Amino acid sequence: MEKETKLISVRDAIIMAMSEEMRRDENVFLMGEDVGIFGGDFGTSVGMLEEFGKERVRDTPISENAISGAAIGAAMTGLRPIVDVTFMDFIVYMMDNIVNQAAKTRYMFGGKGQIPVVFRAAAGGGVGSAAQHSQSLEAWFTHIPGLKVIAPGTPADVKGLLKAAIRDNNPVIFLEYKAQYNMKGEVPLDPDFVLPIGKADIKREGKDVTVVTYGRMLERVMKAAEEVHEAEGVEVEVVDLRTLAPLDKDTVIQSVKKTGKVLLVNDAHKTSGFIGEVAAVIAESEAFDYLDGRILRLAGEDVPIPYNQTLETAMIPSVERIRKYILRLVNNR
Amino acid sequence: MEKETKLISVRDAIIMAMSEEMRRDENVFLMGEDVGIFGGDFGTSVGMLEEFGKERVRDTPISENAISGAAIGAAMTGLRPIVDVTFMDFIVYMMDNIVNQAAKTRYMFGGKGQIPVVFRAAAGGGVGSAAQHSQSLEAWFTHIPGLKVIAPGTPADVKGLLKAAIRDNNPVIFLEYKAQYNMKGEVPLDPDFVLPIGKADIKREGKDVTVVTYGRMLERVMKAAEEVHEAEGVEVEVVDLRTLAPLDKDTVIQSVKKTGKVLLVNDAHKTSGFIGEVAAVIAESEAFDYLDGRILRLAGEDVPIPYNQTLETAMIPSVERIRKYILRLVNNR
Amino acid sequence: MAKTNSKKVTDISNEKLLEMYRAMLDIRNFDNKVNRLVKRGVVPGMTHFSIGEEAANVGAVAALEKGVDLITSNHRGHGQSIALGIDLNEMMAEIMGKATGTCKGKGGSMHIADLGGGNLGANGIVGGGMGMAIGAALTQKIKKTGKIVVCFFGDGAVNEGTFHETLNLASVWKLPVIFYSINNMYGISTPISSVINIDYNYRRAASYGIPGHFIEDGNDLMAVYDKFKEIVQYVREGNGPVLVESITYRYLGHSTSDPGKYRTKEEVDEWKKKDPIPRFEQYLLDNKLATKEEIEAVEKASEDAVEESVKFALSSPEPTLESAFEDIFAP
Amino acid sequence: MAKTNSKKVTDISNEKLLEMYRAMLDIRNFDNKVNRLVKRGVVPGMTHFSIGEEAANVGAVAALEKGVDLITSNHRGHGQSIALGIDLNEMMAEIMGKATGTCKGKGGSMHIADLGGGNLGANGIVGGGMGMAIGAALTQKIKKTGKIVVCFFGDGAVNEGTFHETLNLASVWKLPVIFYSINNMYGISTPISSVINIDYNYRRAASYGIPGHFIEDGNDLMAVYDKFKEIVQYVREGNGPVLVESITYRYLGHSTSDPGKYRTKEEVDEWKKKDPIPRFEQYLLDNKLATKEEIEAVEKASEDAVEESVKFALSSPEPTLESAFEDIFAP
Ligand SMILES: Cc1ncc(C[n+]2csc(CCOP(=O)(O)OP(=O)(O)O)c2C)c(N)n1
Ligand SMILES: Cc1ncc(C[n+]2csc(CCOP(=O)(O)OP(=O)(O)O)c2C)c(N)n1
Ligand SMILES: [Mg+2]
Ligand SMILES: [Mg+2]
Repeated sequence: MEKETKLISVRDAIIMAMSEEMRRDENVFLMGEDVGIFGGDFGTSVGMLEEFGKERVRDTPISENAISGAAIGAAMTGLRPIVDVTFMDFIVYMMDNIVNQAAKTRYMFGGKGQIPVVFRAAAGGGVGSAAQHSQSLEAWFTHIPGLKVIAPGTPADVKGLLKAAIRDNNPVIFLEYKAQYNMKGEVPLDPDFVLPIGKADIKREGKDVTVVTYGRMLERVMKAAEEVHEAEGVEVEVVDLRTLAPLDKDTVIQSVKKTGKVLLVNDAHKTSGFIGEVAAVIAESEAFDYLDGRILRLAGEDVPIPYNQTLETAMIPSVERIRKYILRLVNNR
Repeated sequence: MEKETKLISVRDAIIMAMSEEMRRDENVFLMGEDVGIFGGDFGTSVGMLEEFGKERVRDTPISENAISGAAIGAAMTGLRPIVDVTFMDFIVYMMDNIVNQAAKTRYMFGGKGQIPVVFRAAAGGGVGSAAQHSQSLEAWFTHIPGLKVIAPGTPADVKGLLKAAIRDNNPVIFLEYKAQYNMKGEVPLDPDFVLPIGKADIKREGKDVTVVTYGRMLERVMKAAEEVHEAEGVEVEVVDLRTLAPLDKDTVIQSVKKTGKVLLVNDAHKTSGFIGEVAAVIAESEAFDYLDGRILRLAGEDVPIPYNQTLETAMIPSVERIRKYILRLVNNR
Repeated sequence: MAKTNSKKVTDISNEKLLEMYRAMLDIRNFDNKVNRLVKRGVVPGMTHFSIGEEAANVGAVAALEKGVDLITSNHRGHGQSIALGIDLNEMMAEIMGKATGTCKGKGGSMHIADLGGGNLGANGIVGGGMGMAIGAALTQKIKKTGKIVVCFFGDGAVNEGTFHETLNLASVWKLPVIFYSINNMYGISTPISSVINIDYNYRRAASYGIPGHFIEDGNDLMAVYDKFKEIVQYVREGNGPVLVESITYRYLGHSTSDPGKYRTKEEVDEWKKKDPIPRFEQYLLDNKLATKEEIEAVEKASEDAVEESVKFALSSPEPTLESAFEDIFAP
Repeated sequence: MAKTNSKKVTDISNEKLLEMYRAMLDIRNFDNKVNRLVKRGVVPGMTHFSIGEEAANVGAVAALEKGVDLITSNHRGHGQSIALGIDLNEMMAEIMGKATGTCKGKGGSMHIADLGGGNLGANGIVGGGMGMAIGAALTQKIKKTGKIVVCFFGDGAVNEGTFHETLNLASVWKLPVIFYSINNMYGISTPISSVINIDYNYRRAASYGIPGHFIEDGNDLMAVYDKFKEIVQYVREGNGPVLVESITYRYLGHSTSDPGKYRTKEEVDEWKKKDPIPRFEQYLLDNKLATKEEIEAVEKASEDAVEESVKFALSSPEPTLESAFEDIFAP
């Protein structure tokens, strides 16, 4: 087993994960709009057409319904498709197939059949493309039994969890973040580096306050945690959920029991965003009795993402605001 | 102004509300699959074709995308469509039009245009039709800025809020409950009986514990509240949200401050259901400091709705379980 | 009988003809029985019957290789399931929501599936099976199994966007799939003629550069079978998808509660004269393909099998509460 | 120039011809300017240019009653917006995200709208404007306004389910709407020929029982205009919807970052020979419909207007933070 790592981008971690799995299992293939010669809307399949050919790196018409349906049918009958949804906003056209078909079929059939399919969706804003190209819609899918939802925040987690998603025998919604495809990190080269779905990761240990986050916001939370540590010696425990469904409640609850203070951060709209669910889980759990202050949420504003980049930036939690919220909790204000 | 009321069903309240508004404003019309001679999948337009003719009670092909799109385009240009979605589960095919178009257009256009359209969707189970015909998907829509979401629980509220929805200049998702079309109640006959959107209603005052609910669960919560009162003298305050977006946070918070104990009930799946948002709102508000116990949630189970009616029934909060949860809170267990 | 069947088909054994007759009877008897059980309150929920549409279903399925080829089905899926040879006991138990049912009582009438038998499942969403069908066909093509897929749907489904997208993708990828629209003239209360602006939907095949076939008399079992034989061969040879449409009629309401105001009694009666079952019986007799005795034996066997299924279902246990929490995820 | 324009049109004043020329120039100059601003980092986000497609846009819009008829547009909407006579200053300001922009800086290039001018808006979702278009047409029909709607979309959009559903519904309801597909041969990197299995999409009109029209040379302004004149009249007379397709080409990449590996330089160069702008200039001169001086004056005016728009936009204020929280709901 290789122990080596390499400093690569999220984009390259995605390509690496898919390519390794496609080498390992001939049933795995990639499909979506412009995944072939174009290399994917976000460059997440550059070079793959050349290695795997057009049968396994399948360009499609602009037909999100047929794409998702075909993926599900292929998965039901023995293949393991990965769908490049590109912008998560376009997943609206796949909702029947994902929600009414993929998520429920095995259950409705009394446990027969399985649907190993991954929908890779580029979430969030940060690229100046306004309200129809900037959404993080993960909460929708966490509401539907039968789906797994993954939202990693580092290149290594992206690799390990995308591989896990591909190997999983169930439909998985896998969030990527447009703004973070170029983010770099050390990534294990081991082709069997697979992370467990459903396990949160404590990205930083601390005793003063817990910050629970996932996906795009992890980077900012880590930065804010560092800053408050340097500036005021505050020790933040950062719980990176990584998987939203199934949710690793235990890790969240244990951390909150330890620190007694909790801030929840996501980039999606605040109202009915996934951190609201996390707040509810904490508030109904034994961790409630350890709480030494309100459960704070810091999330994307409840407005469609505006085009103007200054406004757009202001709609999403910044390092500075995360820091302020942490300090507010710590100082019990 | 008529002060009279009449004992009618939810179904008739819907027909009354739509008919009154169509008489009042020639721009209002109803469209959807089988709304005409069939009178709607749930009989919610029986008799309307006869009164208003087929131009204003418009049968459509089975084309949910075109139906929703046409409604939005009509609304943008001066008409006021009501769409009968029938089973809420089919709204999956309308997601682009509702989420990416209707909700965002005015904002993206810098405040120009308006989209007065109502999507009436029959939510929930209770009719033995299994996983693809039993969903309550309101949480999805509360997550999207630009949409209003209404879920009344009595025939009078159905009338008053449906009329408000039709008169509102924004896209509204209006939940009805398959299992409750026959539920009866006194309904004001006044054609100007319109209830405010965004205002919760305290359906029962009490000092011991707050139960927050909406829609289908209101009936059961009221029953449970009565039972615990009769049996143990517990005084439950029942907050009926009625409107989910915009949420009347004040009423919820004031009630929780008063009682210090809160149970949240909805029929939708528990994880990422709307009561999770309500829990989060309470936990981050000043009401937190008044809480004398965990914020309890009682919701639909996180499983696709099974066909077998005994199992189906067990997946949704019953009067008995609501009662147990109330007592658990009151007795601080 | 207004009409008898078109012609004698030669490539088919008398045994198989009787099997096809039996399949039609099973559908008819099974659905009549379920309808009575619904009226007695034994069967809950929504059920859509295939009565009247037996030939349109059986003729198509009989042209497939049973247990090899695949189908996807829709809300009105009893006909296809039975034609494909599902265990009637399990199916009846499913419709009664029993633990012994095809889906352990979790799916019901709209979700009958028989993965082993090649039935990828009925579907509660109009058009919901189309994506699955092309995906299943993609697997067959990639894995070169030689199997084909038949996607069953109604006339009402042809105006869903998924119809367009899946036919196009299947055509572009040249997938081995037959899109089969059973046109019973109505989608719930809506006449197909009021929701398309052409005479028949099979013509839309042209939009996708694929053949469109029309079976004018979908109550003529042999006509359906013949046409399907030809189409199945075409598709199995790797020529890509085909769209087929057959005309038939449902004798009962759309679902269990349907006052039927949208059509006249005369219209229904007219169609009853074209009932596929007595017509096929006549055909068998006229062409001396079966004896009266053989036919009566089959009729009896079918009735018995349906009675038996009811007994099985009624005596089967209810699913346990715990079972509701199982089977969501595959291991 | 490889080709000149087809023929002299008679029903059109010299003044209007120059206006059409001006509209094409405005599109070209505006988009070239935006492209430079993108490269300099002044304009953020995704922008899709109409360069090369000026005739396909201007010819269609010129056949409408300006300020009366309506359009819906798509992500590549600059051409339609400008052809319809949007205020260039406000549009440029919008693309720079300024408070003075068409949408107060909240929409950007993909959401330019001009409700007063009849433009119901560009759209970031492929096919996203089709539903709106038929709904807008429904209003015109119900209110008997005599107005018609043109729904603009690309070749790639024709495989979205919404294409099928909206064309069908428009046909069944006989709505006054023109579905107009500007076929620039690619959807991002995907050649249309690889994602449909027929030669041209306009033939799909037959599926909906409506006329399909083909404009083989969409870079021939007069050909586009003529065909549209005829279609507009047909639709305005209440005959129901029409599907039109014109062939053209985009000279730049799909969006701002596109290495263009999917097509050859030769192909692009070949198309540049068919550039609609010099061809129309030549046509004006050849037919003595405008003088060299008039043409030069128009060219100068267009350049000035675009320069002016940049000045306006650059000197315009950024939107306030509070404004981000406004305009979500109508009162
Ligand atoms: C997406 C969706 N829309 C609407 C329905 C409600 N519905 C169930 S069956 C049906 C009619 C279908 O007609 P057709 O396809 O002709 O099949 P038939 O019932 O006539 O066999 C409708 C509208 C549904 N199940 N799914
Ligand atoms: C529903 C949806 N799917 C995919 C995209 C991404 N996308 C944007 S433009 C485009 C290509 C559109 O091609 P075409 O319709 O031919 O227009 P063109 O760009 O060539 O003018 C795609 C796939 C989108 N915006 N919306
Ligand atoms: Mg039908
Ligand atoms: Mg194109």
